[in-house]
Amino acid sequence: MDFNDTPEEARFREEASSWLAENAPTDDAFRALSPLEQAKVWQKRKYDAGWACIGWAPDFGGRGASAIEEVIWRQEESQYDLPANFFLIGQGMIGPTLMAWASDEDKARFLPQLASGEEVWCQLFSEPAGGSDLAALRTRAERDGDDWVINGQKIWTSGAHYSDYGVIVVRTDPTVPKHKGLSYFYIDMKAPGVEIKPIKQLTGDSDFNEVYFTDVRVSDSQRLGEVGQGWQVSLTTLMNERAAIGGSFGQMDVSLAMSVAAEVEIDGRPAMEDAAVRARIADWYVQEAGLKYTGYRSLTALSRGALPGPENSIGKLVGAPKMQAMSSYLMDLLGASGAIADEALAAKAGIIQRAYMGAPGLRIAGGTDEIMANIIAERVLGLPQEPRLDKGIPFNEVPTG
Amino acid sequence: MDFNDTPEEARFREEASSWLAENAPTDDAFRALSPLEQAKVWQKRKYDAGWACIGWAPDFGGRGASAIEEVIWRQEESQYDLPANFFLIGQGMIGPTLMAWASDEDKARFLPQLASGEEVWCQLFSEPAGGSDLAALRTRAERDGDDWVINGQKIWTSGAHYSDYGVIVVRTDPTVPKHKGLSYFYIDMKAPGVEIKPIKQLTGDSDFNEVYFTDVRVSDSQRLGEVGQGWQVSLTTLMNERAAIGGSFGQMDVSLAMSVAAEVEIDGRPAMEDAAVRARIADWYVQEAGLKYTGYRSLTALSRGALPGPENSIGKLVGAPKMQAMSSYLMDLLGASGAIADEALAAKAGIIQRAYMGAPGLRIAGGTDEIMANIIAERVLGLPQEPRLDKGIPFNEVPTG
Amino acid sequence: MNFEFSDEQQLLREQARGFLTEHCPTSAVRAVLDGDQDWDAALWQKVAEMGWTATVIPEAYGGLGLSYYELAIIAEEMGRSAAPLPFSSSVYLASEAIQRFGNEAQKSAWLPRLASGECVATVAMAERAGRLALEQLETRRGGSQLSGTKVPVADASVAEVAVVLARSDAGLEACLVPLQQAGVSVEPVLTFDTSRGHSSVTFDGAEAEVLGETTLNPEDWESLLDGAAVLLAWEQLGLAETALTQARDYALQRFAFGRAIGSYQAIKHKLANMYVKNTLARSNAYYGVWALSGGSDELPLAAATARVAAIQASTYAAEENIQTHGGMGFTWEFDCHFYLRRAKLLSLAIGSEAVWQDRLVSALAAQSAAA
Amino acid sequence: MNFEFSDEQQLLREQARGFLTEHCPTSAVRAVLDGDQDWDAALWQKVAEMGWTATVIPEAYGGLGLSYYELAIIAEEMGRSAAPLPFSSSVYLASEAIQRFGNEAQKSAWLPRLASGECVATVAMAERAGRLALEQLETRRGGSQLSGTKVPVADASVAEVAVVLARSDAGLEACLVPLQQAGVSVEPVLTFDTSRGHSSVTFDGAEAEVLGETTLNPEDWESLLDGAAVLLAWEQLGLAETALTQARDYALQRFAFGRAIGSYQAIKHKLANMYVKNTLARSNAYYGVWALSGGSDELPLAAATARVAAIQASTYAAEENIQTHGGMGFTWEFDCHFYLRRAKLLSLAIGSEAVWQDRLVSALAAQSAAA
Repeated sequence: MDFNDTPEEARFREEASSWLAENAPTDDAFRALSPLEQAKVWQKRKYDAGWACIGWAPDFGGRGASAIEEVIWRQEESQYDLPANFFLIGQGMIGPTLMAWASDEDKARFLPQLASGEEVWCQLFSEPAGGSDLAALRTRAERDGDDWVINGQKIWTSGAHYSDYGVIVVRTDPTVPKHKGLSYFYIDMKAPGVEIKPIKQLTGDSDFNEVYFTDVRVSDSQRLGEVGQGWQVSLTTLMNERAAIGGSFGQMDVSLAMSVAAEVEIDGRPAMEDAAVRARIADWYVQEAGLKYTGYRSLTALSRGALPGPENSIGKLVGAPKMQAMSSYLMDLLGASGAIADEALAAKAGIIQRAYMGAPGLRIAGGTDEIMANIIAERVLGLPQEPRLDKGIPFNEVPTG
Repeated sequence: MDFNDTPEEARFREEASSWLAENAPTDDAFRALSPLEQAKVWQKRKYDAGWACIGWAPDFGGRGASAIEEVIWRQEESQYDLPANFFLIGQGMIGPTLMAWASDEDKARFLPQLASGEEVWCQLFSEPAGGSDLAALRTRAERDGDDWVINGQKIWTSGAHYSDYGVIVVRTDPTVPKHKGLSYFYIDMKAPGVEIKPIKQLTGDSDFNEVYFTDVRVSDSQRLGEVGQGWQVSLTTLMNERAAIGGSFGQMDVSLAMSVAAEVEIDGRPAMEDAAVRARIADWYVQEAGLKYTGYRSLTALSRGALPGPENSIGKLVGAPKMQAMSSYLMDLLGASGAIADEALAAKAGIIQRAYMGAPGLRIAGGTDEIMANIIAERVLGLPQEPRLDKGIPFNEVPTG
Repeated sequence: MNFEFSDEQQLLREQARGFLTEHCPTSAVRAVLDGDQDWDAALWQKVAEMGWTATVIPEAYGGLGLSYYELAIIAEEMGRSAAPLPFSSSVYLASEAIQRFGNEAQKSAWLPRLASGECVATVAMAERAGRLALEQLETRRGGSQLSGTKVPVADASVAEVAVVLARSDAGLEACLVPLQQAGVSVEPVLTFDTSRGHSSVTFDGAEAEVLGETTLNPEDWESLLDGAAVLLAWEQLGLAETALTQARDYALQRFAFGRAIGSYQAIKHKLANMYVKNTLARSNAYYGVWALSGGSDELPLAAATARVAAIQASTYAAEENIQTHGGMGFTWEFDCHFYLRRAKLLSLAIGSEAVWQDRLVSALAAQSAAA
Repeated sequence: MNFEFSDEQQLLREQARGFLTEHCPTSAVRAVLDGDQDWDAALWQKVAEMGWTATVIPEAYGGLGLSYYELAIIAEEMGRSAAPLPFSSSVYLASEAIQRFGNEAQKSAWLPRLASGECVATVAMAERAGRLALEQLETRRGGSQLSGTKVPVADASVAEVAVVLARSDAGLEACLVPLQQAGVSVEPVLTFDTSRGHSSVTFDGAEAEVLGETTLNPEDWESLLDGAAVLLAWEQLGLAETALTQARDYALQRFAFGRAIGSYQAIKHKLANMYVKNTLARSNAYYGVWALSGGSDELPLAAATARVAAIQASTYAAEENIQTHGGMGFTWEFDCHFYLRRAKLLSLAIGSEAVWQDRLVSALAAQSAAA
């Protein structure tokens, strides 16, 4: 075992690092742009130099890089304070779907624009009544000549308001079993009848939207896959979700816990010396280090050409509850001050509280804790699925409460 | 709120306590008897004085006492170092079943003998392939004239080897759905073809038996309930299980934890001063006190004439995992010495280790943790059952793996 | 054995629940959480008219002279509705402090107005991050003047007077300080539960009088906190019960894969765990209020046990109620988050879980030693 | 990035697993657990012939001079089969102590015989209940004579020699004490895992020589324990993997209510939790053996992390494997209990969970301070 690059990896890292050193934006004019504009400028700069979507084929704007090269590129990029990435879902999840299912014409039309950041895409799958049961979606599309007419509502759509295009799964036949009556389209987010409303989360932020569809017309030529094949197409998108989302646990790590425990006192001694505090910190570190080294093992596998597997589900399953428990406990250590969200008064409390309020979302988004545990049990350990009461039953006859 | 008896309760307590003071056995001759003999002598003495099965009707040997009087009697009895009770299952579970389902003749024949301890009964329900799915039992009974012929195997039978009679549920029709093909009999445990083998548990003890049936003949007159009604009859027995079994967590309580923590040192200070140890003790105390006061609330309800409900399931669900966690942690506190089971060398370690090895059994016996949680969810909170794949299907067509 | 509330007390519970269902629906909580107000002043007025602020204040001072049993019942219902009121500050803490530590003049001056609800009071303890250390307080009294900063102080923005924990050359003192005076500045402080106001309160030579005109025995202050811990436990239990009810109702009504999510063991067992924790918390709260009512010397142990159990039950129920609701539970629009905020807020007040675990074990050791 | 065993090492794993599957089936464990023997002497002989006892002993002393990676692989397989052998005592602890602290004569005298397996050694540390406190040891050396009692000592009944932690007027020492001599009495001690023998060992003026003929720096002893912690972590991981495999196989094969119990979420999520804990333990064990192999100064942190993760994974897996099996899992006849006994036994050896949590945080603080 060693943590060094192979010679090829080292050469690639050097190339990436040199380019970034020369091209990463730092000037004030750039910083004055809006976050979205900054992201677009930076993405275009990368694209022009061949550093956008590097895993994609050159025809689509990439350079056919390997999985481990993508990791190295991300590692190097993360050394810089770069603009927020508005393209994760489009490039991470929708790009691969277009590659697998779109016509050659559409691929040539859309993929380079997606890679260059000139067009932003969003994903319209979830619905209010769906939740973990994604395929129970009810948004309808009805055929009308060469068009389809869409009515319904989607939810949890990130970036709907600044997206140019979206991919959507809709029900085109409610009389057949759930998974068989779906079709998949790409749509123009500026089309008439598309209405976007931000959702306010319990954190007070609005990272997601509801999107309402009222008689939205979409051409049959914008369909990906056959009519009724929408679920298979969505699986292509969803299989790439892990890569695109990943767990972000912000600054809620053991080093924050250590610094709080060093500053706060218990009975006149630093909390850091308290055995109960130490036991908690140790347990969190075991989880944090365990995830980090699990990542190293995955990278090693990637570097040897393996594909990432469902075992990566443990990152969020461990990390999100840990974030909740840790932020709760650190507030406890702060005592009454732990309630203060005012960063001027209690800088760390602000971070910790955002984490506590955000953690419930992380335990749900992209698959709840319970779904993640199911995935591990079924796909890694090979345990059987639960009996499915909705199997083989026409969608419009499935019990809905 | 007050913890005192009502005047009626106080009178009853006084009566019970006076009788016990005069009659509780203390002499050496008595102590020289075997445990079973001691139990039988004591039970007969109670019976003769009207203190056996006090909740039963006088016709059956009781005195028609109320539920709260039964509790008071148990409280008073527990003040004495009395023989182990070999009659719990017979008197607690089988007596009420006979009352509900047996012929008047059988009631008169068996109940007083059961109350007096002259005859001991055991219960033959569980089977190796059954587990939580009790009704999936496979022991067959086939009609032969006025008799039935039983073949099969039962398991987890307490006291089979010293019992005179047993109650047994068998499958009399495998071609109808699971619950509908069962019948319930009482049998003579000394009958030809009944073979009893003790089961060695992981603790090394043998508290249970396997009982094998080879062509055991039982008269149709020993049937309780109709042919095919065995499940309903068993429910009467099982409904009384909680009362008969109850959680016994031995000496594994917070006071033991306090005494270990007072004796063992961490970094030159008593472990009792260690914050991590204190947090554990506090949590266990919260559970222990919470169960105790939940018991007080149940007693109050009993005292007002209510029946005990499924909410009492929490005793074992909380107590058994606590016993496992506490014994594990106390061994940790003892360090390498925690492995010593030799009581001469480490008196408390012996107790703690028996608890750690016994706890897995408590988490399983009389309903696993998982079944207990189901009971609370379904019967207390009203959540729906899981879909049942075996519902309405002939027993011999239900998948068995 | 009678370990249950009396019929009259049960009637009070029904009445209180009915009243709050009508006058404190979740829309009322939401209005304060979303708005600029630090409380629901109109609701306070109604609550005072019900006599709830007067519950345990002696009749001689204009109160109802009822027992802590009645107050515990009201506390549970306050928690159930997550009422946006300074009830815990004014009733469990400040009124109790004045009643326990005040001299006759102070009690006569303040208790009748606290009983009637026309005056709201609070208690100011915390000065900095970490556990409250009575010997390290930096708020000082000299003569009739008090100086120092207390932060956060719950409900200070709506209170007329505060009981301020301070030190003088003589030792620890509880000072009575009217907040509308030149020497006091009350600045709002943002917390994660804006359905209750919090402030930073700075005293700069503020006029203050010492409760009882004497120093305070730290054990007496701890005993005040024991009482508050029991009442807060009842309030937290109310929150926990609402969270469990919401989760159960949602689990029955929400379907996934053709069946109610409440039929899945992951959800079933989560709700069973909530039920178990709530039951333990309730039974321990019973014992706590019994010990508080009778002035039992078991109060320190009973109070700490009730508080730890209530903290564990309420935070678990609040967190897992959101989890049961999935994405919808994470929206501002659903009410689930009210209970998360309030459960955590109350867990941080008067010392958090570890503080009370520690107190519990000390009380247990003392009780064992005495036995 | 290469955070994986080499192909040769993977081959060794396959070979070790095949060997133990053949020569250490569960019936072999059961034979020792049930019988009068304290080990499987024939298996030890075979293991020694495989060269496993020689793995990391230098070639100069008759060893194979391989790395800790190879030893970690063997350790995991030893755990997987719950082998009834004194491997951890003799290989991870005693051989290591002699190699690290012995002088040339001592190493030449003992290491070749330890490598060949003809000699079994153990380490004697504990004297009384509680954490090992090096400064409070009561076993004393004066001249060449050692006196005191060590209890429990794992594998002393089958060992020829022990490394005994003692004090003299000069300070802490590791003494080499042959056990078959007049001044030593080895009395059996019953533990809950009789598939390994434990003893109380009393030294009454026993002949002893000091390893390295000098006092021992406590940090060096801690470092020895760090190494043992990593290797024990691998062994515990093996136990945890067997427990998970057993539970999974049973959950697939056992039916209740017409379907495999592994289709119920209560069982699914329990097994998923086992998988998660095992995965964290494995990844931390990887880092531990990397740090041990390279002599990294991150070893104290890496070892503590590996140990805590392995304790948590192995006890959870062993406990919940029994729970998954239901009543059958609680019988002596099923093998589930082997892993419960061994997991807890190894968790108590060389300091239990809380000891290593504490060491972890100390190492983390030291590493942060140095960074």
